[in-house]
This record gives sequence, structure tokens and C-alpha cells, in this order.
Amino acid sequence: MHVKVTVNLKPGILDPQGQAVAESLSRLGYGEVRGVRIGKVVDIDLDESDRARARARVAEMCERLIANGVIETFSIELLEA
Amino acid sequence: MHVKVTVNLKPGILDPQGQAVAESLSRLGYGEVRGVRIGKVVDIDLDESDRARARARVAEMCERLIANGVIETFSIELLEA
Amino acid sequence: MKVDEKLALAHGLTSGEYASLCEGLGRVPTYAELGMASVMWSEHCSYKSSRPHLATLPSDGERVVVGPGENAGAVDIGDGQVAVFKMESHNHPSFIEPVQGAATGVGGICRDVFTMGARPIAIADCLRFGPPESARTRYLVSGVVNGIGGYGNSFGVPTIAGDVAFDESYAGNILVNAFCLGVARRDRIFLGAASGAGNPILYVGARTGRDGIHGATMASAEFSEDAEAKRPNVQVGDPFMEKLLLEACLELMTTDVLVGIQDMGAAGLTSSAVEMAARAGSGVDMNLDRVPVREAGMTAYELLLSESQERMLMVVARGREEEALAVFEKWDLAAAVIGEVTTSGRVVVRMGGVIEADMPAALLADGPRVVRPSSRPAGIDAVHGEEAGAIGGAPEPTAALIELLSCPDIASKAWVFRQYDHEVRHGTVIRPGEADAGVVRVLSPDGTREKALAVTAGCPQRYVALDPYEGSRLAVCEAVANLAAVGAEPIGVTDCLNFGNPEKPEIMWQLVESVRGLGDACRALGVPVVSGNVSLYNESNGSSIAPTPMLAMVGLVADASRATTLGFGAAGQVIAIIGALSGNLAGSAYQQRFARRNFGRLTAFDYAQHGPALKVVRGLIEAGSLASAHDISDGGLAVAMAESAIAGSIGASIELPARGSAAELLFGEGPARFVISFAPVHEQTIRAQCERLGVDLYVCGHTGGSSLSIHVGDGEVICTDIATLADGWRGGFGRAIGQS
Amino acid sequence: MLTFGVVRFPGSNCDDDALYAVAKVLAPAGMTGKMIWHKERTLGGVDALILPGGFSYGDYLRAGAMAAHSPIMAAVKDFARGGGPVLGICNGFQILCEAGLLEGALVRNASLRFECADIWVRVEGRPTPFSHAIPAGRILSMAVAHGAGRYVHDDVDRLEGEGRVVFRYVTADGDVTEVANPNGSQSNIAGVTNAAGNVVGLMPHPERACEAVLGGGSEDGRLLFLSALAQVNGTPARVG
Ligand SMILES: Nc1ncnc2c1ncn2[C@@H]1O[C@H](COP(=O)(O)OP(=O)(O)O)[C@@H](O)[C@H]1O
Ligand SMILES: [Mg+2]
Repeated sequence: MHVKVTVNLKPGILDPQGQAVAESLSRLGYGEVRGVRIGKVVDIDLDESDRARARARVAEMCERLIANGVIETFSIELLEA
Repeated sequence: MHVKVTVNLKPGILDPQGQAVAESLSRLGYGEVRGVRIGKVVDIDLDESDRARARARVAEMCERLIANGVIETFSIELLEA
Repeated sequence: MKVDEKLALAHGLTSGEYASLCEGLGRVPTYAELGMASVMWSEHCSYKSSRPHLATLPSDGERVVVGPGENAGAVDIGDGQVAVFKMESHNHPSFIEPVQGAATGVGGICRDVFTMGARPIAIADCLRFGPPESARTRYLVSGVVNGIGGYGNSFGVPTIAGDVAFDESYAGNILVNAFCLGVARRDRIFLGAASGAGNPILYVGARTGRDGIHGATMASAEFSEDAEAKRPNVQVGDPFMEKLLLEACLELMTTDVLVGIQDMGAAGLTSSAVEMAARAGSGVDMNLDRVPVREAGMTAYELLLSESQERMLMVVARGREEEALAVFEKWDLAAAVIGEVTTSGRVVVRMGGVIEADMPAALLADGPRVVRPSSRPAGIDAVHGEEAGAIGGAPEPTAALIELLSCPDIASKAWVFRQYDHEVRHGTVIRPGEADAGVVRVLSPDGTREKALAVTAGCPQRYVALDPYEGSRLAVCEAVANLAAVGAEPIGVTDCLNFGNPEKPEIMWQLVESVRGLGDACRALGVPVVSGNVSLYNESNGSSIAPTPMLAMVGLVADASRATTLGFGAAGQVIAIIGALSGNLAGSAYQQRFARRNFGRLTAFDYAQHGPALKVVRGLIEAGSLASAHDISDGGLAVAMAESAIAGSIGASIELPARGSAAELLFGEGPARFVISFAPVHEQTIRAQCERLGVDLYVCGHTGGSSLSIHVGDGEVICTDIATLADGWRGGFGRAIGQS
Repeated sequence: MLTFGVVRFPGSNCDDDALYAVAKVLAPAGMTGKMIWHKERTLGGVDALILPGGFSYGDYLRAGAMAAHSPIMAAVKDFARGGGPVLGICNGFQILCEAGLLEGALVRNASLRFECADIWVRVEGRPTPFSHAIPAGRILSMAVAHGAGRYVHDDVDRLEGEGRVVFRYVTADGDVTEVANPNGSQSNIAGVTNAAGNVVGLMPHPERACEAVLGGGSEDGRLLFLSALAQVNGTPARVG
């Protein structure tokens, strides 16, 4: 099974990278850009076919390693193989 | 409108960060992890309500700045406000 | 929100402090005022426990231009230039979030330095962690190093020195102390004073978010859970923003537009505004509606207490604000006039047409003072009375040497400093690891002279833990010795005093004794303390860290090209020891390693006895007589000898007289001792110099071959090839933390 | 006489270093230089350009990505298309790749760590303004300091075939090994040139290797600048 984890900075946490990209885009003529926030997407190829178990295991991986709970949140999406 | 851009390394490009995460996960006991690849997710808050126009503009931003076609691919997802 | 004593207590004020606040104001404070007072009167901002003791430190000297009390100290280095430096702790934030905590620590200290008009030219980092084998420690080490490098590398200042050690006592409370050195023109130093009634106050840099707003209030009723979620307790550093701020500030400082400037650090806008007004004896009137914000709907309380990074508060000459704004525009920085200087002596804050705060600046700036009882711990005399002799079960000397070289406190820290750009700004003469101090070139303004500044940073916390007074004196002596070993004259020191909970008399005793020791040694050695920082309450689960007065000392090298490293040079050089031949095992790394604790009586620092050795080494380097110099510290003579051999990739044959125990001779430690090497032609001069100043010199061998051989009397006690030693020393750190 | 223009982007931090190397250290050899602000649209009379190291725009998103869109870049591209010598050092190399003036891309080091260390590179490939006067095969000692220096290209064979790899990481003895490679670059590539051979990018810092008093003591970095001088002067010189 493929699992896609999206890791984002918690709201309120400064995202200097997103800020710089937003400013660059607006300098490039994309005045409609109101804000940018940048996160990570972690694609995991999992040897597991049970959806519930896959989700539970990946959630645990996120808490332990993939996301930094102090400043980040994560969301999990199960994709078919 | 909110637009979510996902940027991934092209398949042929080595992703040492993904590899390191995969190894750490397997050391932590997640033997079911077969592979990990890490990409970026760029959330854009756009002052634009027309979906087609939003998509076209963001595609252009990606080609010009957000992704580097030499090493990366991107995909665009329009989310509602 | 109703303000009462209960709310004040929740803000960390005592009943007495709340009463004096009400009395000082002549009324009950507003909510914003309570927040302002609570941060200004916190230990962190007010130094209420330590101030009377800090006042005893020597802070004047011929070279001192700006002493403690400003954003950083400034010391004259000739050619119309000053060295500006300071050290600061970021312990707690780094434990919560190592990357950002360490990064913002570096950012904060660099701002303190360029606020004064100095361009930063060097960073140093002093780190303490728990046991290296713990997973938590490993995570923290990687994160902290990543954070320091990530910030300094991008900001573009070389990290040239530092210190890393591990000890159980830091497991739940790591230390991350960052130091920054800058150079300014003596006649263009900028201070944090809001002078000149009518002058506009400018806010420059990052927009304000709800970062790091004082913790006590998080649980208070005013905020819904939603609002709390919006208040991150981690501040993220933006080195790019800081680089823009640096360049813009330095550009503005070439004009006469700027009157006063202060970075917004701890306690944010509140402390900058209050301190600037208090220093000038003026007042400030600010309108928060004009503050550039990152998020909508922020309250006055939040705007006043936010600790968002990379922000500056400035006072500019009236009518010249457009010139200032043009510079910030050039550098794409947000800037706004948010108020003006008054003569009222009060800090007045308005928002949405309402006066949110109106308080005397002096009331907030002076802060409370507390006299904390201190008491000498029972049992310390017994520990000092123990015999620090040979240790049963310790390995034989060669094995002990290899083990010491590989332990992470002594092993090469290259794993760390390879992650730091130590060469940016084309000034680094001696890089980290190459000598006892990092050295960075300073060009005279006319470009004709190349002098240099040397930086050593660290703390022998084993000594301080054993005996805070003597240990602190030894710490000063070791810093001077580290500078001497590169040929630098000490010109000033900054400190960061990391201690446990001062409300415990035994901890307070450590602090008092340590400060007394630092003061005595600095006075004896003629080194002024020009800036510093105190970090208290370093404890977890009720147990305190080892007392750790971190020192960063700066030295002047008259001719950059003369600075000397610690590696032996070519074959056939003479090797000698300066200072006492034998050392003391009390408090030594050897004792720590093999007896697993420290005991006994430290060798006391004695200026009459130890001062001359420090002078002689510097003099010999200035005269160009030495090929290498290395002070004998952690691990004693054998470790120093091995380090010089490894660095030079050359062997050495050493013969020592049988004096005292072999362990004391090889691994004992003590003040003002050096391993030097020199070409045979210099031997006469060196002998004469040492004799003239009454310094012990013992010629003990020569360089050559590919192994280290040490004889004591007739017996060879250490014999091993340099490659083996090098492998232990080079790889020891990475192995200890489970990284290659 | 050779006048270098050093382009200063927001976040450049080796701009002063580069200018100092050419305009101060190498002034006696006949060089000078000036800083060019990224918001300018013209270069003003310069003979050669340096895009210096640093963290332009914080290296956010991708190293060099945002600087590649700076106003000055149009003029840089014109200069390069006209055959003007352009040297990108470290972040400057990354910017040149992002701007499409050089092929390939520079991605995160294989070690995932920033690496600041002394390295050696071998001079090879077709002649460029910054290498033609250095004897082929000469090994230069310099330092690297970067977190994203791993060079990737989808057709290294073609690049090699066209002689466009001009600096390659080697050991002090000249061996192309993994140990010599600080970042995991394909084929140990440290520097490349464009098809026309006038634009060069490399990750190591020649401007930091111009004075014996500094760091590792190497002065090998001078050779790149002296080579450019020789080209502009039209003297069939050999340096190093
Ligand atoms: N965290 C660090 N960052 C940079 N340099 C460091 C760091 N830790 C140690 N070093 C460098 O490694 C060398 C050895 O450090 P240390 O053993 O603490 O020296 P000393 O005992 O002479 O003070 C010194 O050059 C020191 O500056
Ligand atoms: Mg030392």
C-alpha cells in the first residue's frame, strides 16, 4: 500500500520559506498570491494490505519520527498500491 | 481559493533524505516500510475564484519558480476556500 | 480582564512585587501593564538574584569602551577599531525544539552585536548534553548543531570556536550558549538609548506574530482554546531576514540618521522600548496600530510581549525618517514609524484609540532585587579531603590514553564544526580544531595592517562542580592559556552563567562562589568582563545541572601571520613543556573517566606562579620562536602531546623524569602548562626567556617517526602509532553519538 | 586590466570575499572589481562576472531558485550569451543552474549535512576563461562549504563527452574516489561549463583560497582569476 503523509507547520508558526516564496511570486507578477506555506509530503511504500492497520502504524511513525509534534501537524492519506 | 501544489523529485533522482527516513523507520521496528520518498507541499492562498484561471496561473508559477523541471515534477490540486 | 493579585501571581510575580507595582503606578495596572511588568521583572530580564554579585566583576580597563549594561561589550583593538562581543544562553528553547532553539540563540546574539554598529566576524558555540548514548541526547545534538549551522552559515558569519561536553546532569536540561564577535569603528558605536524628544521611533524587520508570548498567561481565561493554539511557544529563526537587517542597519549606520537602536529580544517590544527610554531618561509614546503584523486580531498584550525574532527598534533623527525608510525599502524590509520619544519618562502605549499602558520606564527597568541566602553544601570538605591519587582498575597508560582520546569530551569535534561554515568572510586564520583558540583576521581600516582576534569559549565544569571558587579561577586561567597558545593577548571576556535554581541555598552558593572566583582571576590576569548573561533555574525534576559558568574570551594578535596552531611541524623539532611538569588528578578527565566521579583538591590558581608562563608563551609566539603550542588541559600532558602529534601527522619521542606517580605525570591537570615545539636554533632564546621570567621549561623530546613514545625514567610507558591515536580521536565523537 | 562585476543578491554572503580577492588581493596582478546590486538592470562596463556564494533568499524553496529571477539576471543572461566570462561560485553555481545558464541541478548533499571542509579538485575538460591557463590535470586545494552541492544531470556521458566537466573532486593524489567527494555529486563533478564554454560554475570556493595567511593556506584559487585575466589580456599565458 502507498501512504501519503503531509506534514505542515502548525498555524501561527512562522514559515520564513513560505513567506519568501510568496514575496517572490508577487514580484514575479502574481499579485493574486495572498500567502504561501510550505510543508513536506512523505510517500511511504508499505508492505501492508490492511487499511486500518496501515493507518495506525503510519500515525505512530509520524508521532515518533516523521513529524515534529512541537511545531508540525500531519495528515495521512491511504492510496491504493 | 486555496491551491495545493505537490512537488516531488523525479523518479531517477536519488533521495537520500527519503532513504534515511526509511532506514530510521526500519530501525525503529517498522519492518513493513519498503521505501520512502520525500517531496514538498506548497499551499497557496490565492485571490482568485475562477478555477480554470487559478489552475493556469499556478501551473505557470510552478514552471517558473516553484518546481525545477530538471529534477522535479509537480501536481496541482484546487481546494475550496 | 480583571487584574488582581491572583492574576499577578499567575504571571510569576510575587505578592510583594505586585504590591510595589501598584504602588509605583498609584493604581491597579491594566492587563497589558501587568504583562509588561511580569516580563521585565522576571529573573531573565531583571537579573534580580544575580545583579549584586555581577556588580563585583571587574569591568574596567584601558581598552574598555563599553562595559556591561549595553547590548554587548566593546573593547579597543587599535587603529580606531573596537571588538564588540557577548554570549547568551538559549538552553530551554533548545531543549524544547533543538533546531529552532539553537538557531534563534545564534540569531539573538548576532543581533546584540550588530545593534552596536559592529559587523559580526565570528560565532562560537558552547554546548552541554546528557549521556551521549541516550536517544534523546543524540536527537538534541543533531538538532542543535543543525540549528547553529543553519543559522550562522546562512547569515554568513564563520563559527570558529566552541566547546561540547556530556554529563548526566544535563540530560534533562541541555546548555546552548552562543557567542558573537563583531568589529566596529570606535567612533561609530551605537547604543540603545531613546534620546531626543520628538524623534520618531521606527520598527524594522520581521512582522510580529504570536511567538513566545509569556507562558504564565497561556492558561488564563481570556483566551479560548483556539487562541491558545495560535500561540506557538516555539520561535522559528529566519537567518535570511537577519542578513537583510544586518546589511540595512550597517548601511544606515554610515549616515547620521540613527540616534539609538536596540534589538527586540526577550520580552520583545516591551523590553526594547523600556530599556531605551530608561537609558536615556526619556519617555516613549507608541501606537501599536502601526506595528507590522503577521496575523490579524492581535491584542496589545500580545503585541507588547511577542518574541518574534529578527526585529529592531530604532530612534532616528526627526525629519530624517524618510532616509531610513529608503534604506529598508532597498533591502525589502518592513518598517514603520510607530511612535516618538518624549520627555515624560513614561512608556505610553496606545491602540485603537485606547491607552493600554502608561508606566514610568524606570519602574520597569530597575526591577526588584532579591537577596537569596546561600550556604556551603555539607560534605564538600570531605570530597576535597579525599586523596586524588592513582585509581585502582584504571587501564595501563597506552590504553588509558586511547580511551581518553576517544571519549566525546576530548575527541575531535570535527563532526560538529564540519557542519559550520568556518571560513566565510575571508578572515579565518585558525579554524576550529587547529589550535586552542579560533583566530580571525581584522584588517585595519586603511587595509595596511592585518591583526587578528582570537576566541576561546568553554567551561571546565568538572572543576567548577568540585569547587566553584577555585574551579572558576581555573576556568579564567584556561581561557587565557588557550589564547596564549595562539599568541593572543587577552583583552576582554564575556560570560554566560548557567546554574540551577537560585532559591536553593546550595545553588546560590555555587553562583556566588563562582562569580567571586571569576572576578578574582579576571582581576589578577587583568581581563575585564565586558558583557554577559545569566541563566538560572537550569534543572529538571528537581535536580540541577552542574554549575557551568561558560566563558568566551577574546584576545588580540598583533600580526595575524604569527598566530600559531597546536600541531607539531616537521621532523627534528624540539618538544618541551612549559609550566609544572606534573599535574593533579583531582577533577581531571582521567579521574572522571576511570573513577566515574571527581574528588580531591584542585590546584589553586596563583597569579605569581602561573602568570609568567602565560606571558612567556605569548611572547615566544609573537617573536616567531615556536612551531606549535598547545595548552595542557583535559586529559593532561599525554593527551596534549597526542593531540599535537595527530594534528601534525608526525610522531614524537618523549622522555620524562620519574616524578610523582605516572598517572599524575601523564594525565594530571593544572593551570598554565603547555606543550610547545620549536626548531633547535631557537632553544637558547627560549631557555633565556623562560629563565628571565622564572618559568619552568623542560625540554623533553623531539618530533619524528610515526609513533608516540613516552618514557618515564627508564621505562617506556606509552608506545603507539599515531594512526591508532588519530583513529580514536577523529572518530570518537561520531561513534559516541552513533553517527559516522 | 580586468574588471570583475560581483553580483550581490539579498542573502549573498561571499560577495565581499569575492570582491576582496579580485580587487584587493589580486589588484597587483591587474584586476579590479565592483559590486552590482541585484535590482540593477545593467552591468556597467565589466569584463567578467562573478555570482558569489551565500544563501540568496535564504536558499528557501531551492538554493538559487529565487535569485535566478532577480532583475539583474536578464543582463547577466545577455552578457553570457554574448560570450562574456561568468563564474558562479557555490550559491552562484546554483543560481546559474536555476537560471538555465548551466545544465543540471544542485541538490541536497548525500550526507544530508552541511559540509565545510578542505577538498581537492582536478582541472580538466575544455578550455574556459577560468581554467584555460591552468595546466590540465593540475590539482587544486580549496574548501567547500555547502549543504546542497550534489550535482545531478540526466546525461553525464554527454557532458563528459563535450569536455564540460571542468573541475572534479579528487584525493590529494588525484584519485577519483567516494571519499574525495564531499557531497555525492555524480562522477565527482565539482564544476561544469556551458556549451559555449564561457560560463563556469563550481561548488568549491576559489575566492577563499587566495591568501596564504587564511585557513588552509592555499593560494590555488588565484589561478582561476589569473586565467580569466590572461584571457582578457589575450596573452597566451600559463598560470600555476
Ligand atoms: N561546538 C564547537 N564548535 C566549533 N568548534 C568547536 C566546538 N567544540 C570544540 N571546538 C573546537 O575544537 C577544539 C578543541 O576544543 P576543546 O577541547 O574544547 O579545546 P580547549 O580544551 O583548548 O578549550 C577547539 O579549537 C575548539 O574551538
Ligand atoms: Mg586548550
